[in-house]
Amino acid sequence: MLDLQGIAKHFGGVRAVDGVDLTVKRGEILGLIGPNGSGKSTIVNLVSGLFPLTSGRILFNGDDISDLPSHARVGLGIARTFQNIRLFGQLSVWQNLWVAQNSRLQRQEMFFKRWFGGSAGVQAEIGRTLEFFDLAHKRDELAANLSFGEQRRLEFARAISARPNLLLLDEPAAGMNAEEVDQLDARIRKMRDEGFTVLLIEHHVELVMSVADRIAVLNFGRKIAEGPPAAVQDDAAVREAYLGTR
Amino acid sequence: MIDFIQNTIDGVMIGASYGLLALGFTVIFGVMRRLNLSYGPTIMIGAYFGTVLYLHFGAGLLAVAAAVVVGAVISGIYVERLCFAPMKAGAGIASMVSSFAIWMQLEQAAVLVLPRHTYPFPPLVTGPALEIGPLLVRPDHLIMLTGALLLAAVVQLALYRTRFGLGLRAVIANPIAANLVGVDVGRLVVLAFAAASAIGGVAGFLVLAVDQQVTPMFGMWATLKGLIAMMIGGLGSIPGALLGGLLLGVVEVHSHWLFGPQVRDLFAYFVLFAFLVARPGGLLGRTIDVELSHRA
Amino acid sequence: MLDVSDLVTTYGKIEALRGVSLHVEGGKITCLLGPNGAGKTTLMMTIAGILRPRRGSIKLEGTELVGLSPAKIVSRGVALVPENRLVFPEMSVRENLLAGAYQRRDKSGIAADMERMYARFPRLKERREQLAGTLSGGEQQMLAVARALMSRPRVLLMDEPSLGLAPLVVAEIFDIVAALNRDGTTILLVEQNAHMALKVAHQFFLMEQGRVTFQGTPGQLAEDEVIQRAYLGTRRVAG
Amino acid sequence: MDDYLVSVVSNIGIISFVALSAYLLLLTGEISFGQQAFFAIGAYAAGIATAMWGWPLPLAIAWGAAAGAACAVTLGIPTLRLRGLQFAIATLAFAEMVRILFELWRYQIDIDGEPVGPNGTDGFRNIRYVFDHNIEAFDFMMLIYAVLAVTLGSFMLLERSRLGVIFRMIGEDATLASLQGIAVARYKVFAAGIAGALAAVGGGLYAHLTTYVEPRTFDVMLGVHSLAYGLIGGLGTALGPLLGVVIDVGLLESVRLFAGYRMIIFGGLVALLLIVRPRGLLDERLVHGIGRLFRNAKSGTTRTGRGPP
Repeated sequence: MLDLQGIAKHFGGVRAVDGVDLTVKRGEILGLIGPNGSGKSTIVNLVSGLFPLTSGRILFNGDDISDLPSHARVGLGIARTFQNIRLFGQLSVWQNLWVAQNSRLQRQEMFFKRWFGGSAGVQAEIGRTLEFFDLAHKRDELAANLSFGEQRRLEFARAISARPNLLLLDEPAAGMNAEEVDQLDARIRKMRDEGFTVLLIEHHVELVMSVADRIAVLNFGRKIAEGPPAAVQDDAAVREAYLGTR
Repeated sequence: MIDFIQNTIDGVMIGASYGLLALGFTVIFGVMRRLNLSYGPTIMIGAYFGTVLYLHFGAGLLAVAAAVVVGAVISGIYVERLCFAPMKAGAGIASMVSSFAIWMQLEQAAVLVLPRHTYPFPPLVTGPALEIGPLLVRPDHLIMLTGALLLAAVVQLALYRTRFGLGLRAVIANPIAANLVGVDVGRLVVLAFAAASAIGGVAGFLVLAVDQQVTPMFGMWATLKGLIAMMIGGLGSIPGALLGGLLLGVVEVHSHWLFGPQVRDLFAYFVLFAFLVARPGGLLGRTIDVELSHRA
Repeated sequence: MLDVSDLVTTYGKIEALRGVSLHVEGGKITCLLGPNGAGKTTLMMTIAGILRPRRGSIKLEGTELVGLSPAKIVSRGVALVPENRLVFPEMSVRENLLAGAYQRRDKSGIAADMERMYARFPRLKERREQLAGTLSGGEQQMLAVARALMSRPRVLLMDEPSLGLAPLVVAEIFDIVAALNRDGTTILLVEQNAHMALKVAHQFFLMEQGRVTFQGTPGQLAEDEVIQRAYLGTRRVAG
Repeated sequence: MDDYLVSVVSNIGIISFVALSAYLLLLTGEISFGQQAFFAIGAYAAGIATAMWGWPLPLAIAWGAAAGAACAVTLGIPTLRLRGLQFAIATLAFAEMVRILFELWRYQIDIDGEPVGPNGTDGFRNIRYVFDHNIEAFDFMMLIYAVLAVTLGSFMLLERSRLGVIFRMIGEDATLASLQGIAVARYKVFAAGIAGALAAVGGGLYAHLTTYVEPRTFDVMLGVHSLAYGLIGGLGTALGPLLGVVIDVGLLESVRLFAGYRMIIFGGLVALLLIVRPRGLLDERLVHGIGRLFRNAKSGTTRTGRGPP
């Protein structure tokens, strides 16, 4: 589904991502791990179109999307969350989801429904998403007023609302306590069951090991290992990456 | 040809005063990354300090100059304390609007003190223009140009040769890193404001002593000219501020000579607009992110 | 030397430190390991006074640092080499060092320390008039360390000095860390490069989700065990 | 109502259009110092239409609005990619250019032996539509407020609509908005166009209220004031800028006690207000809180979560 072909991103002299090939298959959860500064978040930013590539190509369902603006990539079904939560704080929970929820259902809506409140179908879908993320009771609250855990869930919910073909999760567990991580774990599993494709960047290794089908490991902007969780966990190069050089 | 040279010379002279105004703007802007609209009006308040001394107490030229600078510094610090210091990160637009409100306040305060529309301001020098071959140079213009160059040199030296300047540049580069090396950022910002107002005070004094009259409208004039010169020259660049001022002056004098006063202003704004669209960083500056957006 | 007790710091809505206590012994290298988001940088920024803790105390030889401005903390003798170095890019190497001595007024002492820095970091001497922004990553890291040393700190805090540096340069940085310590500087070091860190450290702490989860000396746990705990997870997956 | 009151109230109504125009751009995160230019364009265009071409007033106002929108879109395309301060100063430069061009512009025709039309710095006199049609000052005031009511109503609808949500998203975080699939640039130009039309409607009404316009009325002061109104009154609702205008023009103008000190008091109050409420009196939180009170009162305590908020 997503094919990264030799992508690179240099900031001045810094090679944040330095020629990475990576494939995310339909329906799988691919974990992306690596030490701090190894280029994981940069990859998410490249795929979602926040930065232009220095070199390489990004294929999505076979089409080259390297030069598409970010809003057009969303239209193709690529949604993401952020390492540092980014919400529209001055808008309500409901409004945060409503505009994100721009997919099939809304394109079929009549003008008035589309611009004013959405049809019953859209309403129901937002309601279900809110239920799934345990936010239904906060529907009319301003996003800025939510607790940290609720904000993380809302961000997740917003990404889901776009009904994405590919979901990019950038450290969704950052700042969560053990209980919240367990809930997150359950949600990600459930989403796989519903057929979502996920690229998961996470430092919380227990979470990645537990939910990912495959794991790719980055170090210094390059891919140093790829494979099933257990293999990666025992991979000498991976241990070396975390250990650092002798 | 002679006219062209003469106009260019006059433009440089007038541009020097714009450059001076832009210099003070640049210092505030560099440190705060926020726009102080009442920069001009604080200078105008300084000018009124000086005018009151001149009219009611017969103060001499130097005393008036000192009063203008002191008055500008006092009102500058007032603006910093009221409009900038209490504003949280992300409230840049509130600071800007607040500085506009204080502008209105300062203008009315000036009118309360001296209610007529214009008052005389003591002349810098009296005497005929110097003749250099076929060209004429007004002596007060010459003083203004010298003053501008001197002051720019002083600012540049202060920034690059003193402890204060070192701290200021550290704050401009990165406030957190400045904090980490032991710079008291809050105190330095007030000092920078005071210094910028002092520069503005000198600029204001020179301009008014050449014009020999003062009005409450001087505040708006100074804010606009300083702002335009700063934007043309480039945000955050000292030489840029001066250069922007000179360019603005030359454009104005030439277009005035060719087409009259209204078209002069039209040209000045057109140059500004063209620069912003084609080269947003100005002559020497870079595109700097300005904290004006109102993200919560 | 430096005593942190029950420190709680919140970052907006995130509780980044949830009651951190640790003790940094004078003359030693103390190392802080843990995954991203564990709160290591927050701890460093709180000690340096950039962030204000909700509660808890930070004592330098018995004197409370909480509530002091960052400038005051520097003059008390705590200097931080921040994550990503944060050198002043538009200033020369020499000016960066001068800025490091901002709190000091003894001109001759500053000049002498500059020479000492140049002696310790010959490459900085070569580039003394070059703008800091044009230096390589490793050189910038050296500059950041030297800049912090210019304030004559009693405790040097270093936040991920190896971040983004090539292996050879990392080794060089750690040689410097060890050398500084031999000269008597107390160091609190945050690191991802566990191997290097454990080689130089006298004691280490593991942090996870805003708490200290382990403390000990490098010999106490096998390296592999440290990595397992800190980064790869204790829960082994089947297969 | 006496004549003075009618004129103050009419003025409040007209200034509100420019304030709303600046507010709309503020919503999308743009600071404009130049909305007075579209006010001027609307005033001249509508004035020319009635006084020189003999058009009926409603058509003239609409034509002015169209001219304002067209100019605003034309300005928006090159400038909206600029950031914060650069955009603000570019709009200021544009507005001053427009003002000076009106100072230079002469276009007069002979009507009943008298020259009528824009006449440079002397302005454009004898826009006599209101006299010629025997419209009372009070009735014209009512007309202004009728148009304003429609505008406000549209704003209320906008705030509840997807478009309003998109505008606020762009204003809060344009990058994040683009990651919701929003074509940010297009919406910004669209907002600039509506804002231009709004200011121009105000200008058209203004020209017919005062019967003459002078270019110097449309200077920077008007632009900065219009911007300030939104921030004083609050960015949470379209009533915010209106409140700002009422406080400034209405309250302080009419309380004679402040004569001579008006700006000293007003300026100080605004500065203090912005320290406490950097997003104005009626900011988003307050508006949201009030809205919730109403909703709770309407539907009781157990909400089931149907319908838009």
